[in-house]
Order: sequence, then C-alpha cells, then structure tokens
Amino acid sequence: MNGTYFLSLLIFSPLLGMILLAFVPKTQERTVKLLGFLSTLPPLLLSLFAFWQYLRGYRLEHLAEKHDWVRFTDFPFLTESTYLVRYELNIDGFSLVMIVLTSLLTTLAAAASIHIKKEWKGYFQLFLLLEIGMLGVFAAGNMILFFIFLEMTLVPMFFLVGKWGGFDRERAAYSYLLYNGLGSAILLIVILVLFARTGTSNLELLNEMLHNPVAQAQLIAPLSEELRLWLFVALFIAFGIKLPIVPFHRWMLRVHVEAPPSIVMLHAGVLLKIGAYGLIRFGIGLFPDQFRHFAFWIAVLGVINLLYGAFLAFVQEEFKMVLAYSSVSHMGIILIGLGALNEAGIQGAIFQAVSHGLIAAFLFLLVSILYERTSTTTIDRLGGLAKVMPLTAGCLLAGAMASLGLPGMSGFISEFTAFLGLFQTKPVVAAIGTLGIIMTAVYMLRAVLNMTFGPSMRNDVQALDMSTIEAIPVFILLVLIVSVGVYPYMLAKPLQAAIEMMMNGLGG
Amino acid sequence: MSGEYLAFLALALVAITGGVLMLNLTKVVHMVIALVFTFISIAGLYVLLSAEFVAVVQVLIYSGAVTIMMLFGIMLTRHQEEEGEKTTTGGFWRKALTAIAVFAFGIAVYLGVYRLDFGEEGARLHENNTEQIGMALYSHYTIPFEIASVILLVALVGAIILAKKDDEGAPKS
Amino acid sequence: MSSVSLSVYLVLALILFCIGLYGALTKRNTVIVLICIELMLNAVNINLVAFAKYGAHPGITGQIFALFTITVAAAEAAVGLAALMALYRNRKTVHIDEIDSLKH
Amino acid sequence: MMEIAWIVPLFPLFSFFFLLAVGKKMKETSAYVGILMTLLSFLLSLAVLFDRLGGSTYKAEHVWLTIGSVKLTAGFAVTALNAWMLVVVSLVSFLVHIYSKGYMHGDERFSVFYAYLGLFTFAMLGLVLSPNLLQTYVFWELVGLGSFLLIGFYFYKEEAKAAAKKAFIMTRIGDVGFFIGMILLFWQVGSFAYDDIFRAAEDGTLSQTMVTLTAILIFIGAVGKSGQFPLHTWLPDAMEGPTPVSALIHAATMVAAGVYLVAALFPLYEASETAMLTVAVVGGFTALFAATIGLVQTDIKRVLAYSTVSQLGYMMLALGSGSYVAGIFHLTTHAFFKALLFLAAGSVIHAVHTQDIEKMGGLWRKMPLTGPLFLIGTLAISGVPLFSGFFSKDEILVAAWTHGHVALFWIAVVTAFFTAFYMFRLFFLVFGGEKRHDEKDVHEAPAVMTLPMIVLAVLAVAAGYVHTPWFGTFLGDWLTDGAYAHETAPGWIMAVATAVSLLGIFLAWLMYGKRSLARDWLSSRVPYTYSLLWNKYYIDELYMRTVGYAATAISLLLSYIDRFVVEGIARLIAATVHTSASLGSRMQNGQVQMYGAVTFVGLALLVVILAFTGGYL
Repeated sequence: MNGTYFLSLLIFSPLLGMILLAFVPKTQERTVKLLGFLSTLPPLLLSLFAFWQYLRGYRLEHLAEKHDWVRFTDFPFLTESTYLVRYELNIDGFSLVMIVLTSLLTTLAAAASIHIKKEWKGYFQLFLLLEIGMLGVFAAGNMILFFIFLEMTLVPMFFLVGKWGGFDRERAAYSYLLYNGLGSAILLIVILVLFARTGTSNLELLNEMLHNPVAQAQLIAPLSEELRLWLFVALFIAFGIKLPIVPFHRWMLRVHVEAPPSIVMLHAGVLLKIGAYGLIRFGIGLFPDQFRHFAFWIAVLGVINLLYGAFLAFVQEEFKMVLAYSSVSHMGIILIGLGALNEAGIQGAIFQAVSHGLIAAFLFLLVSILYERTSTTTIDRLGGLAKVMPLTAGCLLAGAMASLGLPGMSGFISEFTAFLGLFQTKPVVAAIGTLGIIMTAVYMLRAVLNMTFGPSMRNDVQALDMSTIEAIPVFILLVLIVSVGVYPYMLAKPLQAAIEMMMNGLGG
Repeated sequence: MSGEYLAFLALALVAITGGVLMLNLTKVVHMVIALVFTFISIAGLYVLLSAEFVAVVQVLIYSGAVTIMMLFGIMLTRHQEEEGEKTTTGGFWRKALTAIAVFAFGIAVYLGVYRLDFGEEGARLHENNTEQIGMALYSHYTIPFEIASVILLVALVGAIILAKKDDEGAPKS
Repeated sequence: MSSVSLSVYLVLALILFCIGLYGALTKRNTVIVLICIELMLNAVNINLVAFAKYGAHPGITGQIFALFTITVAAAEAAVGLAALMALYRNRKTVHIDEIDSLKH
Repeated sequence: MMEIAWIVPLFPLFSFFFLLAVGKKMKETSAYVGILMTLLSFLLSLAVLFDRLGGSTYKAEHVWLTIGSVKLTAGFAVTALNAWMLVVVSLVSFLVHIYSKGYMHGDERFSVFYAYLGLFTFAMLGLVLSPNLLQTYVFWELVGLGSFLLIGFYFYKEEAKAAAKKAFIMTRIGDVGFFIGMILLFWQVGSFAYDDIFRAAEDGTLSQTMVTLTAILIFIGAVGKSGQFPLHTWLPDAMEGPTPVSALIHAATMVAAGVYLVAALFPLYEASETAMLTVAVVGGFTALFAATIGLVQTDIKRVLAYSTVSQLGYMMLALGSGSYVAGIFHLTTHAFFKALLFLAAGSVIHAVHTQDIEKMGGLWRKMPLTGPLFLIGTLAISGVPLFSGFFSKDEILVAAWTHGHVALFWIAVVTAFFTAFYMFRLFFLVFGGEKRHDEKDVHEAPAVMTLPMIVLAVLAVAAGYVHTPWFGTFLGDWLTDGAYAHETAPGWIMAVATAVSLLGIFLAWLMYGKRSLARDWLSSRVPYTYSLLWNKYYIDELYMRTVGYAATAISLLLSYIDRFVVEGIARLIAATVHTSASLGSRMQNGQVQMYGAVTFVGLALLVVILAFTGGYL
C-alpha cells in the first residue's frame, strides 16, 4: 500500500456517495437507501485494509500526508514554517482503531437507517458528510484541521437530529448545537492561543515546543505555567462537554432520546468518543504536567460521573433515557482510566471508548428495531417481550450484560483495566467507584428485565421478531463485543505503541 | 507659594466651578453662562502658560462668538420647560454607569499624567509671542492655515444651507 | 523650576474633559451637549498649550495647534448649531433623547 | 491427558452455541446433544483425574492481554483440587442433563434450557480449571450469568424475574469485593496467578494487613456466591428456577464455588489469622442461622435451599478452622446428596404439581423409588453413621474442635441437630402420613429421571468412604500431597454428632411422623419465634427498607438535582444570554447619546484594562 493519498482517500471516500446520491431522484426510496448504505463501504474497506496491514507490521508513519494550505503572514523575522497551517493527516494505532470503529459503526448505522421514514436522500447525504467529519477528526494531524473536521460533524448532526428526530427534536438539536458550539468555542480559544504563541498547530511540533527546553526558546511568546494550567482547564471543559462530564450532560440526554436511533448509534458510538479522543490526544499529549496535577480530580469526576449516571438511570421510565444515563455513567469510566494516569488506566480509557462505542451502538440498534414494532420504549409499557420477540429480547439481555461489564464481553475488559489502573494510584477513589459496578447491574437489569421478562404487557401488538436483514448488523456487533471480551489482546496490540508514546510524554 | 501658583489655583478653581455649575444648573441659559466662566479662566491659564495670543483668541472666540451663538441657538428654539422636568437623559443606571466609566477613565489617565514632567521649560515663549506665532503660521504652517480657512468657508456655507428654511415648493423627499 | 508643573495643568485639563464628557453623554438639551463638546475641546487645548511650554520639545507649535483646534471647533459649533436648527424645525424639540431616527 | 484438560469445558460450550443456533428445530432431541457433550466432558475429566492421581500439577498459559509491560495470561492448571472438582462438576452436570430430559419434557423452550445448562457447565468447568484469579473472576461471573438465565427461565413469571434479578445483583455485590481484592492483590504481587500470590503471602511481600484485607475482600465474593450471611437472601429465591437447575447450580456446583474459591486461595487465608476467623465465624453463624429458618419453611425447595445455605456455612466453617480437606470433602459429599435431594424433590413436584409440603403427604407408597432415594439423601445430610454426610460432617466437627473454636464447635453441633430435625420433618411431611394433595394420578417419575437419582444415591452413600478415619484418608492425603495431618480426634465427637442427629430425627418423628407431640409445641411457648423464622428474620424486608429505599431515595434526589439544578443552571445561563441580548438590543434605541455612552464605556474599559494589566490578561 503506497499511501501518499491513502488517508485523504479514506476520509473523503463518502463524498463519492454524496455526489452519486445527488443524481438519484428523491422519491426512489430503495435506491437511495441502498446507495447510501453502499457508500459507507469504501471507507470501511479501506480502514479495515489499513488495520490489517498495520497488524502485519506496516508502519503507519508512511501514511502521513502534508500539504501547505494557509499562510497567515510573511514577516521576515519568522521562519518558513511559522504560522503555516498545513493540510496534514497522520494516524497512529489509537486513531486507526477509532477510524475502524467509526467506519464500521457508520456502515451498521446505515444499515439501521432502513427505518428512516422521510427524505432519505437528504438524510443519507448528511449522514455521509457526518462520516467524513468523524473520520477526519481522528486522522487530523494538526489542531486546526481537527477543529475543522469537528465542526464538520456538528452541522450534519444538527440537521439529522432536528429533522429526522422524534417528537421534541428541534429542542434536542438546538441544545446539541449550543452545548457543542460552546465547547467548540472554548476549544478554538485554546487552539488559537497555542497557535499564536507557538506559531504552529501541528501536534508533534507543539509537543516539542511545549516540552523541549531547546525548542521552547523558539516560542513567539512565552507560555507560563499558569497559562498552561488555564489552557488545560479550558481544554478539559471543551472536551468535557463533548464527552460529556456531569454538569454538561443534559444535551446528550435529549439527543439520545430524540434523535433517530441510527444516528444515536453514531452519536453514542463515535461522537462522544471524540471527547475522549481529544482528552487523550491533546490533554495528555500536550499538557501532561497539568494532567498529572489534576489527575486526582479527574478520577473523582469520573467516579461522580459513574455513580451519578448510574443512580439516575435507575429511576428512568424511558429505556432510551436509561441508555443515555448509562452513557454518562460509562463515560465516567473513561475519566477514571485517565485519572489513573498509568498504562492500565489509559488503556482502560481507550478500551472503554471502543467498547462503549460498540455496546451503545448495539443497544440503540436494538432500540430502533424495537421502536419500529412497538412504537414505544417506555419501560412500563413493554414487558414480556421475550415471549413475542425472543431474539430481540435475548440480544437486549446480551447488550445489558455487556453494558454492565460481564466478563467475556468487551465492557468487562475496559471496566477492569480502568479500575486496575486507578487502584494502583488512587485505591480509595477506585473503591468508591466500584459501587458503580453494582449500580450498573441494578439499573440495567431493572430496565431490561422489566422490558423482556415478566408477563406480557402488549398482547395488542403483533410484534414480529427481527428480520434477517436487521439481524445481520446486530450479530456483527455482538460478535465484535464478545470477541474483544474474549481475546482483548487483539485490541491491545494495535494500541500498544500509541500508549507507550503517551506514557513517555507523561514521564513514565 | 508663588504668585503664579496662586493665580493658577484661582483660575483652576473658577474653571472647575464653572464646569460643575454647568452640570448642575437647571436653566439652559444659566448653564451657558456658567461655562463662560470656565472659558475665561482657561484664557487666563493660557496667559500663565505664556500664550497671550491664544488667550486672546480664546476670549474672542469662546467667550464671545461661540457663547453668543449658543445663546442664539437657545433663543431660536423653544425652551419653556416645566418646572422639575429633567435636564438629563437616560435612567439612573445609565448615568451611574457613564459616571463610573468617566471616573475610571479619569483615574486611568490621571495615573498616566500625574507625575509627568519633562523638566524642560520653553523660557522664550512669552517674548514676542504673537510674532512667533505669525512667523510659524505663515512660514511653516501655511498649507494647514489655508486649509483651515477652507474649512471655515465650508462650515459657513454648510451652516447656512442647513439653517435655511426649506423651500416651500421643494419636492418632499 | 516653576512651582506650577506640567502635570497640574494636565490634571486640570483632565477634570474639565471629564466634566465635558459626562455632560455630553448625559445632558438632555442638544445645545448643552454641543457646548459640552466645546468644553472637551478646550480641555484638549489646555494640554496643547501646556505641552508647548513644558513638553519634551517646548516651542510655538503647540500654540499653533491650539489655534487650529479653536478654528475647527468654531466651525464645528456653527455647523452643529445649524444642524440643530434644522432638526428643531422638523421635530419641534431640542431634547436629544427624542431624536432617535438612527434607530430606523 | 492433562495437557488437553482445556477441552473439557469446550464440550458444553459447543452444546450452548449449537443449541442456540439450531436447537429450535431439534426440539427435544437437543437433550441428546447436551447429554452427549457433558458425558464427553465427564469422561475426559475422569481421565484427567486418573492422570493427575499419579502425576503432578500441570499448567499452561497464553498471553491474554498486555498492559504496558505487564502480561496477563489465560490458561489452565490441573492441580489435585482442580481435577477433583472437575469430576464432581461434570458428573453432577451430566446426571442433571439426563434428569432434565424427563423433567423438562414438554416445555416449549426445551432446547434453550439445554443451551443454558451447557453455558453454565462450561463456565463452571472453566472456573475450576482457572490458574489465576482474573480468569477465576471471569468464569465466576459467567457462572453467575448461567445461574441468572436459568433462574429466570420461566421469564413470564413475575417471581422468576425478581429472583433472577436479585440473584444477579446480590452476587454482584459480593463480586465487587472479589474484584477489589483481586486488583489490590495484583498491585501488591504483580500477578494474578495463584502460585505468585501464595509465594508473596509466604515470603512476606504482602504485609499482614494486606493479606487480611484482600483475603476478606475476596471472601466477600465467596459470601455472595455461596449464599452466606448477609448475602444469602438470593439463594432461597433462586428456587424459582426449574428444579434440575436448583440441583445443579444452587446446590451442587455454583454455590460451592465460594467454598472452592476460599479453598483455592487457602494459603492466602492461612497467612492471616483474622481472615480465617472471619471465614469460620461467618460460616458457623450462617450454618445455624439458615438451619433455624429451614425449620419452619413449607416450600419443599426452600427448605432444601436453606439447608444448602446452612451446609455451605458448614464448609466455610471447616475452611475457617483450617481444615482444607474437610471443606472440600463436605463440598463433594454435599454435592452428591444435595443434588439427590433436589432431584428427588423435583420428582415429587413433577408428580404432585405443588411445592407446598403441607399439601403433600403419603407419597411413600405412590412413589416407590423416589421415596427411598429421598430417604437416603436425608440420612446422608443428617449425618447418620455410614452415610457420606456423617464422615464429612464429623471431619468438620473435629476440625473446629481441634482448632480451638469451642463456641463454633457447639454451634456446629446444634446445627447438626437442627439439620436432622428439619430434614426429617420434610421427609415425614412429604412421604409419611395422609395424602393431603388433590392430584389424582400420582405416578413415579420416568426412568430417565430416576436413573440419575440412583447414581447419586449410590454416591451419597459411597462418597464418604474416600476419606474416613476408619478406612483411610485417601482424599486428604491426595489433596495435600501426602502432607495431611492425621489429627487424633477425641472419640466422643463422633458420638455426640451421631447422638444429636438421631435426636433430631427422633424429635421430627415425634412431631411429624407419630404426631404425639404438637407441632406448635415450641412456638406456642415462645411467641414470635415462629413468625420471626417464617419471615426469615425479616432480612429481605430489612434490605428493602434500608438499601433499597436508600438507593431509590438517592436516585430520586439526584434526578431532581439533575432536572432542576443542573438543568436550572443551564437555563439560567441561557436566560442570562437572552437577557443580555435583549439588553443589547435595547441599547440600539437610536439615541446618539446612548451610542456615545456605550462606546465610551467600552473605551474606558479597554483603557482601564490596558492601564492596569499592560495588555496581557
């Protein structure tokens, strides 16, 4: 694979589908859906190909791309590369895993989009645009490009929620936009301050500039310790809104409940992970000392997230709400892992990002199947589903088990590694956090068992079990969840190099 | 305490009093008259600063022309205000905010100027002051001088056109 | 060394400027607003003349500038008053808060 | 054979997947798949056991997960204990598989039942083979899953749903203890492997407090799984599952996992006096506590369930008293006779379609096979001489006495008395006396059900002879590699044990067999005891009122905080923005002065900032 343009090709390959879709009449539902689905395949195949090559020992550095793009000034006292924004893409094992996850979930979400009821054409075009944004975020080599791709996800998502969502969709879309816009604004401040003071936005260069004493002399303006602290806090808030961390989580609930389930698959599966990705990439990558300084509080926040989400999920009436709060809760585990600040913790956080991506997508896939048949996801109005829809009910139960961290499924691996990390550094916090493990079991079982077990509540509905075409994505996800759970080494291996890099940055 | 200092204190006191009175009086004419005190004392200050010519111009133009013009302006407009009608605009908050801003601005500038001292003194300014001005004006500053005259002309014409009554027959725009 | 230093003049000018500014921003009568602006210009003139005597490069230039300022101020007063008359004819008021055509 | 021991759990796993995939079409033939697979497992386990009898421990590992430089491994080990447990588990599982074919006959989810059984057997065998704590934990949870699924097998019943949920959550609470203990151990020792942990416990790498702390934390896991007080409440409720499941999971194998865990980590426990004492006290207390509840229950399965809890407490007591062998020995014998009892109970339920012993009676003649088989089980559990329970129980009593736990010894003796009493109460109520049920056509169970019972009955008698003070302590010698300490027990202990069990039987006979003693002889004299026991000491209610309500209260509180405080702050910010926006638009009022004022205020602000900060914020 001679990949000078490989990454660009990978990121922008959904564009082809968007263009092709433009020529299809909007009334042709089947063609549009098929084409939309097929358009998600090229990035999937490309990313799987890259993943496979990587596992076989291909060096990802060869994939980096670099083109001059925007030059702001031409002052004689500045060197050639200062204030130069390049279009640069590069990936490491961590980004590659996220890219594979993204393209995979996009394909599955496209398959789940068969339940979309209107304006398929616009839907799929936005959907593909969203994919470009998501892929780009993970491949961006500098912060400005990262930001651009990040914003690129914001717009399609706004319309996807606002137009194809549920009853209260507009409100959800606006709160999505507002919260994330706020986060983006804060992020932009951080990026610009760094850019103005260092003259670069490239991640590696920035890293060098911020930490290497020789390179620090080349700074345009000094970055005091205090300023770095504030920059880190701002960064943390910016990605904390995306993740979301507890006081900033309300938007996410609305999106979870109102957006079409296929979009929530992507939202919970990938978009939330951008927050985690950013925290790891920029938070740990650029501000390791500050991160260390706040590590305790990050871990505490993680535990708060975990318990807060769990307790709230316990009293929700609506299954989607349960899942939404469970996402809040699970994001706590990412923070717990990051707060541990050791290899196990960071690995746990990344595992959790991937694993929650799979599990959340899995559960929302089931929600879409369920909602299609019962028109409700209110827990009390369901019940005894195992009788009428044994396969769906079984999968729901499997999803719940994965979510509550049953060994043998991916959720356990991430939970275990994250807690393993935290127990080394902050055993007391971790011990409090383990209460979350119990609460997760409590709320998940309460919700799922009330839906699937017990006497059948809905004899009126002729619920049919999932069809083969619906079952395929469900089983793909289930197999992935289980295989990561059974043999986590296959996920740990590609991440190893990236995590080692981070640990070096942290100073061992 | 030198005589110059005493004179300065007196003049400054009058100038500020005039300004403060202007802010606090209620009748428009009184306000203008209050300002005349300020203008005249500023002229006195000019004398102290060895600028006799400017002082004279100040008296002529401000205390004379501008004040008279303003008084005409007042006379030509309606001013039979009822008793107790407010003389200022805006509510309390706006005034307070403006006052605070003005005060803060004053403090900031004060901090900048209160120790300012270049240590030099133009000792020869008072010698043939008018002559010096004339020399500079007609040699070095000829073009600005001419432009100033153009400005005056333009202002004259503009003022006349603005103040002229609209033609009865002019089409309404 | 004179007993009256530069900074004292500057402070006086500052006080007058502030008075003028406050008046210009809060007075309701347009004539007074105009005259307050004159006061601010005067304050500036004091600075010019003071710098002419005590500045870094003492000389006649400062006084000349003061003269120019007075000229322009006079012109401004004339035009301002003329504009006031025109407005008054249209609106029958001299109250500045009743003139809000900028809103439209 | 030992190097292929890892295949043992794979047979039932195959059965699980195979039956999930195609079981629907196979209907009841799927039973043969399950039976065949467990038979293979059993035969292979037997081969492994014989191999191990002559050989030494075998261990194989493979990298499972790397965390930095730490490599976590997965693999299997064949130690004496593992090999022994492997056989016990696969045998009981095999027998239960056969039995279920008759018991579950006609159920529409027949194949699913077998699939779940396969999953459970896989997990249990995997648990037994685990060479390290992490893997143990993994399978530990998986057996929990199997148990959960099987308890909830009749998912349409509200009680089954509640019981399944309760079982999962209660054991989960214990598991968290296990989880914490395991991770703490890992950071102290640097490995999850049992060998490394024991080495560290021996050479003092682990501090005494750490040993105690981790041992007790892990013991909490065992408490949850083995239904020890205070996490015992799920086990009786778990009887909502089909009876073969109760026999396999909630009597013979899974609930014994807690005992197994403590046994597997025995060197760790031995290193801490406090931990040992905790285990012994919890075990002893649970034994007595559950036995008293068992005295008054009227549901046949619940009586057996409480007796299970009580017997598990016995095993814990044995381990806590330092007698590893006695614990495992009783585990084994208990597995056989309790499985037998449950299967026999299942056979009874199958015949009369009720679980209430007050509605049975007079079945001795109607069920000529089940009756005697049940009696054998009852005699074994009561500790009547010559039956297996007698030997294992005796071993425990000796251990408690020689270890110096006098109080616990007497508790154990009293428990033995209660056990004999309530078991025979059960027996007399079910099989003796008059017919009290409405079922007309009571018939003996089919051969497919009685056959496994007969096998178990033989074992319930014979299993005792692998380790007796009379004929030799084969099991003990083998489990401890010949280092078994032959303690000379005072002979009166055996006499006392026999006496109390006979006394218990006699009393039960007086009350329920001969009925010469009124049943409310005691409860009428000591008020409230009956209702206290009948309501299981109100433990469930206590949990509901404390933990349950607290969790709900916290949740509701947080949900109000979420809805009003967090959302309120967001709204407040939104309102602030809105207000300032409308304020801003109010400033656009067309008045020059307003514009001037705003401009100037802004200017002043900038000037002030510049003057006081120098332009750098």
